[in-house]
Amino acid sequence: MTKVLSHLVVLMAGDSGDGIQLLGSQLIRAAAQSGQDVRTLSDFPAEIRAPQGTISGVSGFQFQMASEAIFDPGDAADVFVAFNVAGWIKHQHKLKSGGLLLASIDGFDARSKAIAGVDANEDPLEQAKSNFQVLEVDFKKITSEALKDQSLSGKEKSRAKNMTILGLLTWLYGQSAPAMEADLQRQFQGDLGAANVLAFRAGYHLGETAEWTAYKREVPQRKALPGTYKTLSGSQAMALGLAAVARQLGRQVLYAGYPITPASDILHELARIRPAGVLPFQAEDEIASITAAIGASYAGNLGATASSGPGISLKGEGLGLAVMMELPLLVINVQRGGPSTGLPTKMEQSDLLQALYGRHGEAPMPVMAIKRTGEALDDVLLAAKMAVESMTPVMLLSDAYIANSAEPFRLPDPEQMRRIEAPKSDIHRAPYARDAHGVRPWIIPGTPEGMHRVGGLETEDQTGHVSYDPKNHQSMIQQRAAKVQAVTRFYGPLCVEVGESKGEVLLIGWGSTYGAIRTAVENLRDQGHSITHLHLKHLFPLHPEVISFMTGFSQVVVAEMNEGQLVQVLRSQTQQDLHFLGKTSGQPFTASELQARIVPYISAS
Amino acid sequence: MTKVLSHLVVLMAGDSGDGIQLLGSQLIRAAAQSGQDVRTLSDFPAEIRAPQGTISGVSGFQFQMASEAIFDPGDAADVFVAFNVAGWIKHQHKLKSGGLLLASIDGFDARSKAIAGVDANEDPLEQAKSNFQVLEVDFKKITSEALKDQSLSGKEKSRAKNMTILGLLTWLYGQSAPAMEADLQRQFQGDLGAANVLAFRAGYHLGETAEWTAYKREVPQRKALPGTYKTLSGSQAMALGLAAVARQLGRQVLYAGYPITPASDILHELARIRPAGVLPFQAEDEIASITAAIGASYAGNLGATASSGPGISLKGEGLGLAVMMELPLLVINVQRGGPSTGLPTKMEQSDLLQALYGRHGEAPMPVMAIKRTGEALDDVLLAAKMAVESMTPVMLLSDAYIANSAEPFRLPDPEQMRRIEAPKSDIHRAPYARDAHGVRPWIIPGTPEGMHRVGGLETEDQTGHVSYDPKNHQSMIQQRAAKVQAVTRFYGPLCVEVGESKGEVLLIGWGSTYGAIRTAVENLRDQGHSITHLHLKHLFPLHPEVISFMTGFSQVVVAEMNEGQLVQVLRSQTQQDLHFLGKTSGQPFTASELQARIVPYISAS
Amino acid sequence: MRTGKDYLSDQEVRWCPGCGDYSVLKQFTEVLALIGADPSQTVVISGIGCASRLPYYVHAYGMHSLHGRAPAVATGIKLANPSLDVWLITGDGDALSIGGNHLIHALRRNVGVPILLFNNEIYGLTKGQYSPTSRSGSVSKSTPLGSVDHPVNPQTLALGAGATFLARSMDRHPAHLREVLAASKAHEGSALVEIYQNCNVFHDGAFEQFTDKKSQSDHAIFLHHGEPITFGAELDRGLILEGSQVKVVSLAERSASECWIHDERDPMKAYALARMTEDLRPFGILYREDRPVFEQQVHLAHKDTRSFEDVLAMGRTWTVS
Amino acid sequence: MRTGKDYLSDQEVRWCPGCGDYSVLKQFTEVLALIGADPSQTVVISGIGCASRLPYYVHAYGMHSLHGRAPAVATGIKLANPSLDVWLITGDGDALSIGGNHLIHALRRNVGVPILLFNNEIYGLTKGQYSPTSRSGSVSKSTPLGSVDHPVNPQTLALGAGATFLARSMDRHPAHLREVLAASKAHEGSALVEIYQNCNVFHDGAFEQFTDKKSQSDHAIFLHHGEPITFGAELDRGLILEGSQVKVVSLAERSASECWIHDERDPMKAYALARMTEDLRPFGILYREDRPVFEQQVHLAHKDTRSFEDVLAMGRTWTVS
Ligand SMILES: Cc1ncc(C[n+]2csc(CCOP(=O)(O)OP(=O)(O)O)c2C)c(N)n1
Ligand SMILES: Cc1ncc(C[n+]2csc(CCOP(=O)(O)OP(=O)(O)O)c2C)c(N)n1
Ligand code: SF4
Ligand code: SF4
Ligand SMILES: [Mg+2]
Ligand SMILES: [Mg+2]
Repeated sequence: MTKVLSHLVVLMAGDSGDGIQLLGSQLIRAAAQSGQDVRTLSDFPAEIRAPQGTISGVSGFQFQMASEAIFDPGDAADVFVAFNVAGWIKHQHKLKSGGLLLASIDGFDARSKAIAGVDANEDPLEQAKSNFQVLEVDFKKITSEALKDQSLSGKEKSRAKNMTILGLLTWLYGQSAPAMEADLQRQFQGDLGAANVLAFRAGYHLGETAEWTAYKREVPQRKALPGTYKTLSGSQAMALGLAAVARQLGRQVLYAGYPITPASDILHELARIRPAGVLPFQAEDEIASITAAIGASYAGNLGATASSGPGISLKGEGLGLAVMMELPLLVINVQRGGPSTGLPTKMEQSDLLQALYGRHGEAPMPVMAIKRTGEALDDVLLAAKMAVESMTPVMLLSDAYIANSAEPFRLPDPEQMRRIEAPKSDIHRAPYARDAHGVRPWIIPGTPEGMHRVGGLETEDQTGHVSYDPKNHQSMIQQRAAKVQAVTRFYGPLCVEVGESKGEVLLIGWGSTYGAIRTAVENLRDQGHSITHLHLKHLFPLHPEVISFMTGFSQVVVAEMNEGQLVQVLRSQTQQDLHFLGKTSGQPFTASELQARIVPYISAS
Repeated sequence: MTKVLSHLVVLMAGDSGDGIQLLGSQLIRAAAQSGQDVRTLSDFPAEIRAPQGTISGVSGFQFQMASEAIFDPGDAADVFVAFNVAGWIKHQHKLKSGGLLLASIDGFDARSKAIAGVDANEDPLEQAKSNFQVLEVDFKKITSEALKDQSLSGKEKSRAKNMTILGLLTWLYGQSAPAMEADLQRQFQGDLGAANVLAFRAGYHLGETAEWTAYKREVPQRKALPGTYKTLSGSQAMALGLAAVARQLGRQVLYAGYPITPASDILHELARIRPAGVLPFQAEDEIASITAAIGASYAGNLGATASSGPGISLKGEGLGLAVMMELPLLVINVQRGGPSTGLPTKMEQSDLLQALYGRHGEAPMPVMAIKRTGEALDDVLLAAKMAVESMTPVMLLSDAYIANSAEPFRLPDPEQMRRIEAPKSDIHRAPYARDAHGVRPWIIPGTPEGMHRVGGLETEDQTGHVSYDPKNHQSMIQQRAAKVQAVTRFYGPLCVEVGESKGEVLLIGWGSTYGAIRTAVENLRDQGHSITHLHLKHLFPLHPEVISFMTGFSQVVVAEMNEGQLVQVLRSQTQQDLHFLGKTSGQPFTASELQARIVPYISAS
Repeated sequence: MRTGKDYLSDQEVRWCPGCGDYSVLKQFTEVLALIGADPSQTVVISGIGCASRLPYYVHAYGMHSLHGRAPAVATGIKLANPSLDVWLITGDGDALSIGGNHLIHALRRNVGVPILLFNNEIYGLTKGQYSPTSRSGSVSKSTPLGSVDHPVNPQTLALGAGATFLARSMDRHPAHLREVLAASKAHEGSALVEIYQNCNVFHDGAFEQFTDKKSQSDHAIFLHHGEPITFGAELDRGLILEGSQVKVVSLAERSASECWIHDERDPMKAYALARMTEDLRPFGILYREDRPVFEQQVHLAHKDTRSFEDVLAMGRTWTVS
Repeated sequence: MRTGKDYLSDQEVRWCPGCGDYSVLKQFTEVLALIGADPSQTVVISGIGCASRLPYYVHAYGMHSLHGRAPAVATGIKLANPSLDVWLITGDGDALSIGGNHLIHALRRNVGVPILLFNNEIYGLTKGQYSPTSRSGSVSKSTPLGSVDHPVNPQTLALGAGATFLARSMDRHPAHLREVLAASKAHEGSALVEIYQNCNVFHDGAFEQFTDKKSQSDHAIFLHHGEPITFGAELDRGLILEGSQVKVVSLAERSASECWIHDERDPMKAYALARMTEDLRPFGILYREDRPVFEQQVHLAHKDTRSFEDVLAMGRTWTVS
C-alpha cells in the first residue's frame, strides 16, 4: 500500500545543463493540477553555463507538495534526486536523516568525482547509505536504451535523462501519466516530443519493474478554492499585474526596463505575453528607463520600470523628480544580494532603507512589498492605484525568491479586480491645486487649454510655477508629505496572518519571508505557543495601527533577510523593545531555522 | 563720542549687480584683521543675472562683528544698507526696530519702485521712518562726482557705488582707511583701482562732512588666538583641506568633480590655488567623477569627489562599489534644498538619511558633518584619514551655508596637522586579510608580486576572489560593518559645545546649524536656564557615548534643517523620548528663532 | 492666426540681459506661429541649464526635467503618445557631457523630436566652467590655465551615432534660425539642430566671427541643397572637396558649378562638412536621411496584442470547481 | 621569457563552453607575453558582462567595476598613475548601451588605454536580450518578435566622437587579433578595438560569414596600411571609392594599384570603411591619428603647483601674536 503523507519535500540537484528546472516545473504543475498545493525554491548558478559537473555549476530545485495550504518549499527534504555527485555534495545536508536518495549513478563516476573535486578514493554513495536509503539508478543508460531507435544525436538523447527521471517521479508520487504525456507532446514538437515521451515512459515503468512500490508516496488532494489556475512565478505574476493595470486604468502602461538579473524576467514576460495596453521598452540604461517612464506618465500613461541592485541605485535621481513633479510612477525593485554587484542571483531584503530614504532632500513616497507570488498581481494593481490616484511614485519591493518561485496561481476574475481611477485632466483646477486627499489633477498634454509646465525646481503652490520662496518650499514639502501619508486610505484593516491580536510573541516580517515565517509560526502554535504572525505589506507609510498593535505583545521580533532595516524603522517609532532576527547569506529563511531562533524569545516571555 | 558695542549686525541688500558680496567680503576682512570676530551669511538669487532691480534679483550679505568669539551672523540687523528698494522690501523685516536704515536713494526712484513692483504712490522710506532711523544718501551721485575726471565708462563709474558705500561703512565702524585703500589697490589695477580708491574716499569723507558721528559705532578688538589668519569660505577651507590631505598622505589626491551649485566652488578653488599633490579633474558627469575617483584610489591615490543634490543621488552605485572593494574614497556632499533640482542656492540638511542609507544592499560607510568653516580643513583631514586608514568610502556632509559663509580662519601649523598613514602595500598579506581594526592592505598596482583583482561581486574572505558562498557573504557583510564601526577609534572624547554633562535640556544639532544653536544656547544659559549644546560631528557610526549621554537630561531636543532625520536615527537607538525642532525653508535657523522654539521644552522640564 | 507672442507663457523671462537665448526663444515661438502649432499638442522638454529654462517661457506643455535626461524623457513621451509635437531643448553641457548617452540613443533610434542644442561652449547656469564643446585651452572657472581636453564635435558625433538630420544655425541670424527650426520640425525623426548661442556673461563672443555681420561672410557658409557651396560678401569664394581635403577656391577663377554641390543626402559629404571646425564653418542643413521613426515602429510592432482575458488564458490552466 | 600561460591567473575560467571569449583571452595573454608586459604594471579594467569577467583570469592587477563605467575608472587610474599599462575590457552592452557616454568622452580625451570591445550583438550575462549593436529585427528574450531599433555602429560612433585609433578583429582569427591588439597597445592614446565575438549560447553564428573559413574571404576585408584594399579567396577583388559609394571591382579587370589604397590616416576614408555594415566589412586598423594623450596633458598643465605652505600664504593674511 502506498504510504500517504500530508507533506512531501523533494529536492533535485545536478548540473545546470541537466534540465532540472524544466523537470521541476513540469512536475509541480501536474501536482498543482491534481489538487495538491505546491511551493518551490530554485537555486541557479551565477554563471550562464557554469563548467559542467562542478559544484559551482549545480542547479537546484526544491518543492513541497501538500494536501493542505502551504506557504513555503519546505525545509529538510524527504527525497533527494541527485543528478550528479556535485549536486549531492553541495546540498546533501538538506536531506532528512533516513530520507531517500535517488542517485543517477552515471553522474557519480570517476570523472564526475574528479570534476566535482571529490577524492577518487571516496565513495559518497557508500557513505550516504549509513544515513539514508539509497537507490542507485543508471538513468543515462536507461534513457539511451529507451531512445536507441530515435533519430536524435547522442547529445540530444542524453539530454532526455530528465524526462526519464520525470517519469519515475511521476510514478512514485502518483501523478497521472497520460496527462503528463499530453503535456509533453504539447510542448515539444516532432522527434523531440516523441523522444521525450519515450524517455518519460521508460522512467514511469522503471518503478513498477524494479518493484519500488515501497518508495511510493501519496499526497492526498486538498480542497482548493474554486477557480481557474495556472502555475506562475512571481515575475510572471507581476507582468500579469501590469497587464491588469492597463485594463483597469484604461490607459497605456509604458514599461521601460533595462536588463538586469533578476528583474529582467518581467520584461521578458511582457514581451512574450504581449498584453494589450502594455508597451515594453528596453532603454539604454536604468536612468533612461525611469526618465522615459516619467515622460510617459507626464503624457498620461502610467510609466513603470523595474530593476535590481545597481540599477535601483541609479534611479534615485529620477524618483526625486517624480516626487517633485507629483507624477504617478511605478518602480519595482526585485531585490538581490548586495552591496554593489553583490550576489546577483541570490535573494536578500537589504534595499528597504534605500527604498525609504535613498533620495536627496525630503522626498517621501509610498513603499510596498510583495509577500508571495499569489498576491503579486493584486499588489501591482494596488501600487499602481496608489501611484495614479495619489499622483506619486510608488516603490514596490520584490526579490529574487518571489521572482523565481512558482506556485499555483488562481486567476482573478477581471471584473472583480481593483479599479483605478485617474485624477481627471481637469483644466479648471490649477495644476498643483489639491483635492481633499492632497492630490493634484493630472492634466495631460493634448488637453485643450491645459498648458502648464512641470519640473524639478521647487514648485509654487497651486500654479506649479518655479518658486524660490522659503515659505512656499516648507509648505510644499509638507503638502507632498501629507499627500503621501494619505495613501493609508487605500489600506485595508490591519490583519494578522495567523494568531491573536494580543499575546506573548509577535513575529513581524515583510516581503518574501512570508512562507517561512508563517510555517514557523503555525508549527509553534501547534506546539502550544502563543505567537502571532504579522506581515507588513506597507513599509511606508506604515499601517497606522502597526505601532499600537505591537504593544499587545510582551515580545516583538522582527525577522528579515538583512542586518536590521525594518526593525530600525519600527524602533524609531516606538519605545517598545524590539528584537531582531536576520540573515544575509543569500539563502531564504527556512521555517525550522526560524522556529529554532524564535524559541529564546518564547521562553523569555 | 563713538558708541561702543560688543556686537554689531549689518545687513546689505540690493541688486545682484551692485557688488554687495565684494563690498561685504572687503569689510569683514578688514574687521577680522583689526581683531573683531566676524561671521557672514550670503543670499544669492537663483538666476545668474536676475532681472535688474527686481525682488528676485536681490543679493544680500549680512555680517556680525563682535568683540568676543561669535558663532553666527546674528539675527536682527542693527544696520540695514539698502542699495535699492527691492532689497529693502525683501529684507526689511530683518532690521531691528529703531535700527539704522542707510538708503541709497538712487535705488528708490520711481523706476526702481516700478521694477520692484512697489506702488508708485507708496513711499517705503517715509514709511520706514516711523520705525527706524533713516539716512537717505544719493550714493550714485556722490560716486559719479568723485569719478567725474576719470576715464571710465559711465557704467564702470556707476558700478563703483559699492566702493563709496564701503568708504562710509569703513568710517562708521572704525576700520582703517589706509589699510583698506592699500587692499583695494592690490586688487584692482590701473584706472579701475584708482577710481575705486577715489570712490572709497568720497564715502569715507561723507560721514565726516555730513556730521554723522552719532551713527558711528565701535566694536572693540577681542583677543584672538595668536596665529596667522585669513578670511575663508567653507568651500575654500575644504579645498585647503584637500591640499592638506595630499601633504599628510604623501600621495596624490585626485579630485574628480562635475559642476553643480554649491559644490562647484571646491573645484574652482582647487583650480585657482593649485596645491601640490591635488589633481583636479572635471569629469563628464557625477557617475564618471566618482568612478574615476575610485579608479584613482585603486591606483594608490586618494580619490575624492564632491557634489550636491541630484549629483549626490547619482553617486549611490559608485559608493556601493567602493564599499564592496574596500577602497578609500572621500565624498563631500554640499547639501542644498531638495528634493530633485529643488532650491539649488539654498541651504538644507535633508540628505542625512540618504547619506546613511542611500545605497542598495548592506553598505555601511562613515558619515561626518562639518559644523563650521573654521573646522572644515581638519574635518576633511579626518575624513580622509578614516577613509585611508580604514579603507572605506567616507561621506562628509557640508551645505550651502557653510560653503558660502566666510569667517576669519586661523591657518594651521602644517607640522601640527593630523597625520595620515596609508595601510601598507603589503604583498605578504592577502588582499582582503584584515588587521586588528579589520582593515585590509592597500596593495597598489605597480607593486611587484602584488597582483590581485577587485570588483563589485561578493568578495571571498582573505583572497578577494569572487565568492558565491552563502556563509562567506554573511561573514563579509559583517566584517565590513565591523570595520566601519571601528572608525570610532579616530573619534576624540564626546565633548559638549557649551553646558554641563547632565541637566534639564539637551539640544543636539549637527552640521551648519552650529552657530545659531550655540548662540541660542549661550543666550538661554545667560538667562539662567540649564541647557547644554551637543553637536554631532559623526553621524555614522555615532559616537559610542551619545545615546547614554542623552539620558543625563530630562528633555532632549534635536534641531535640524529638515523634517526630522537625525532625530529618527537617534530614536531608533534609544527608548528615551526625543523632541524634534525642524525647518525646511531654505533659510538657516536664527538664534532668536531657536530660543523661542526651545522655550516650551525648558518650561516642560 | 497666432503670432509668436501668443506662444509666450505668462512667466517672466530670466536670462541675463543680452543673452543669446532671448533670440532663440523668439525665433522658436515665431516658428510655432509659422507652422500653426497647437499649444495644447505641443510639449517642450528640456534638461537643466540656462537654455533648458526655455520651456517655462513657452505657452505649451513643458517639462524642465533632469540634467542630461531630456532625450529619454522625450522618448517616453513619444512612446506614450506619438501624436504629440515634442521639442527638446538642451545645452552643450546637458546634451554632450552628462547627457551624451541618451542623445546618441535618441538619434540612432530616430525618435521623432527636433533637438535644439544651444551651444555656447560653456556651462552657463553653473557660472562658467568649460564644457565638452569648449576649445582646447579654454580659460574658465575650472580651468584657469586653460583646458586640455579635445572638444566634442556635436556634428560628427551625431552623424556617427546615426542621426537622420543634422543642422546648424545661430542666435544672431533670426531668419536662418527660423528656417532651420521649421525644417527640423518637418523632418520625420530626430533632428539635431546645433545653435551657436552667445553667453555674454561667461563666454562672450565665442562665435563672433560667424555671427558678426562684419566677419560672417568670410567665415560662415550657408548651405543650400543642390546648390554650389559658396561664401564671401560677394559670394566670391567656393569650396571643393578633394579626397579628404576641403579647399577654398576663388570664383574669379572657377565657376560656381565646378564647386562642391551641397547634397544633404550624401553622408560622406556631410562628414566632410561636419569636420569643418576651424575658421570656416557650414550653417544650414548638413545632412538628412529618411528612416522609420522609432515610436511609430514600436507601436507597429506592438499592434498584435492580447486582451487581458486572453493573456490570462495563455498556457496551461486548470480549473477547480 | 614569459609565455601566454604565465599571464593567466589561478582562477577557473567560467565562460560557457565554446564561447568566443576564450580565444580573446588567449590572444590577449599571448600579446602580453609578446610585448613583455610586466604583470605588476598591468591593470585590466572592465565593466559588467560576460566579456567583463576577463580581468579575473589575467595574472595582473584588475578591476571588475560597474556596468558601463570602466572608461571612467580607467581615466581615474591613468590620472593617478600615467605610467601603468591599463587595458579596458567591455562588451557591446557595457560600452554602447549604459556606458556610451563614458566611452565617447574617453575617446575624445584620448586617454591612454586600449579599449577591447567584445561585440557579440547580444547581452550575454543577462541571458540574451538584444543589444545596441543587434541588427534591426533581432529576435531576443526582450524582442521575441524582432527588435525595431536601428543599431549603433561602434566604428562611426567612435570616429564621430574623435577617437584616434579604430580597429576591428575577431575571436576566430587569432593571428589577426594578436596583431591588432599589439598595435592598439603601441598606439599612444585611446584605441578602440572592436572584436567580433561569438556568443554561442544566445546568438550563435552572428558573425559567421566573416569568421567562418569558408565564407570569410568573400566577406572580410583585411586592411593593410598603404596597400590596395583587396579581398577574395584569390585576392581577386578590390574596392574603389567613388564619392560616397564603395564599389567592388574585379581584379581581373583592373589592377590592384587602381584600387582604393588604404590610408589609416585619412579620416574620410576611415568613415567610408566604418560605414560598411553590410555583407562586406573591413578588419584591421581603420584609422589612426596622433594626438596628445589626456593624462600626460593634464599632468603637464598641472606641473606648476604650490606647496601647501605656499597655498596657506596665498591672498591676504594677517597675524595675531
Ligand atoms: C545631475 C546634475 N548635475 C549637475 C547639475 C548642475 N548643472 C546645472 S546646468 C549645468 C550645465 C549647464 O551647461 P549647459 O548644458 O551648456 O547649459 P547652459 O547653462 O550653458 O545653457 C550643470 C552642470 C545638475 N543640475 N544636475
Ligand atoms: C547598473 C547595471 N545595470 C544592469 C546590469 C545587468 N547587466 C549585467 S551585464 C549586462 C549586459 C551585458 O552585455 P554586454 O556588455 O554586451 O556583455 P556580454 O555579456 O554580452 O559579454 C547587463 C545589462 C548591471 N550589472 N548593472
Ligand atoms: S549665464 Fe550665459 S547662457 Fe546663461 S543666461 Fe546668462 S548669458 Fe545666457
Ligand atoms: S552567454 Fe554567450 S558571451 Fe556569455 S559566456 Fe556564454 S557564450 Fe560567452
Ligand atoms: Mg552651455
Ligand atoms: Mg554583448
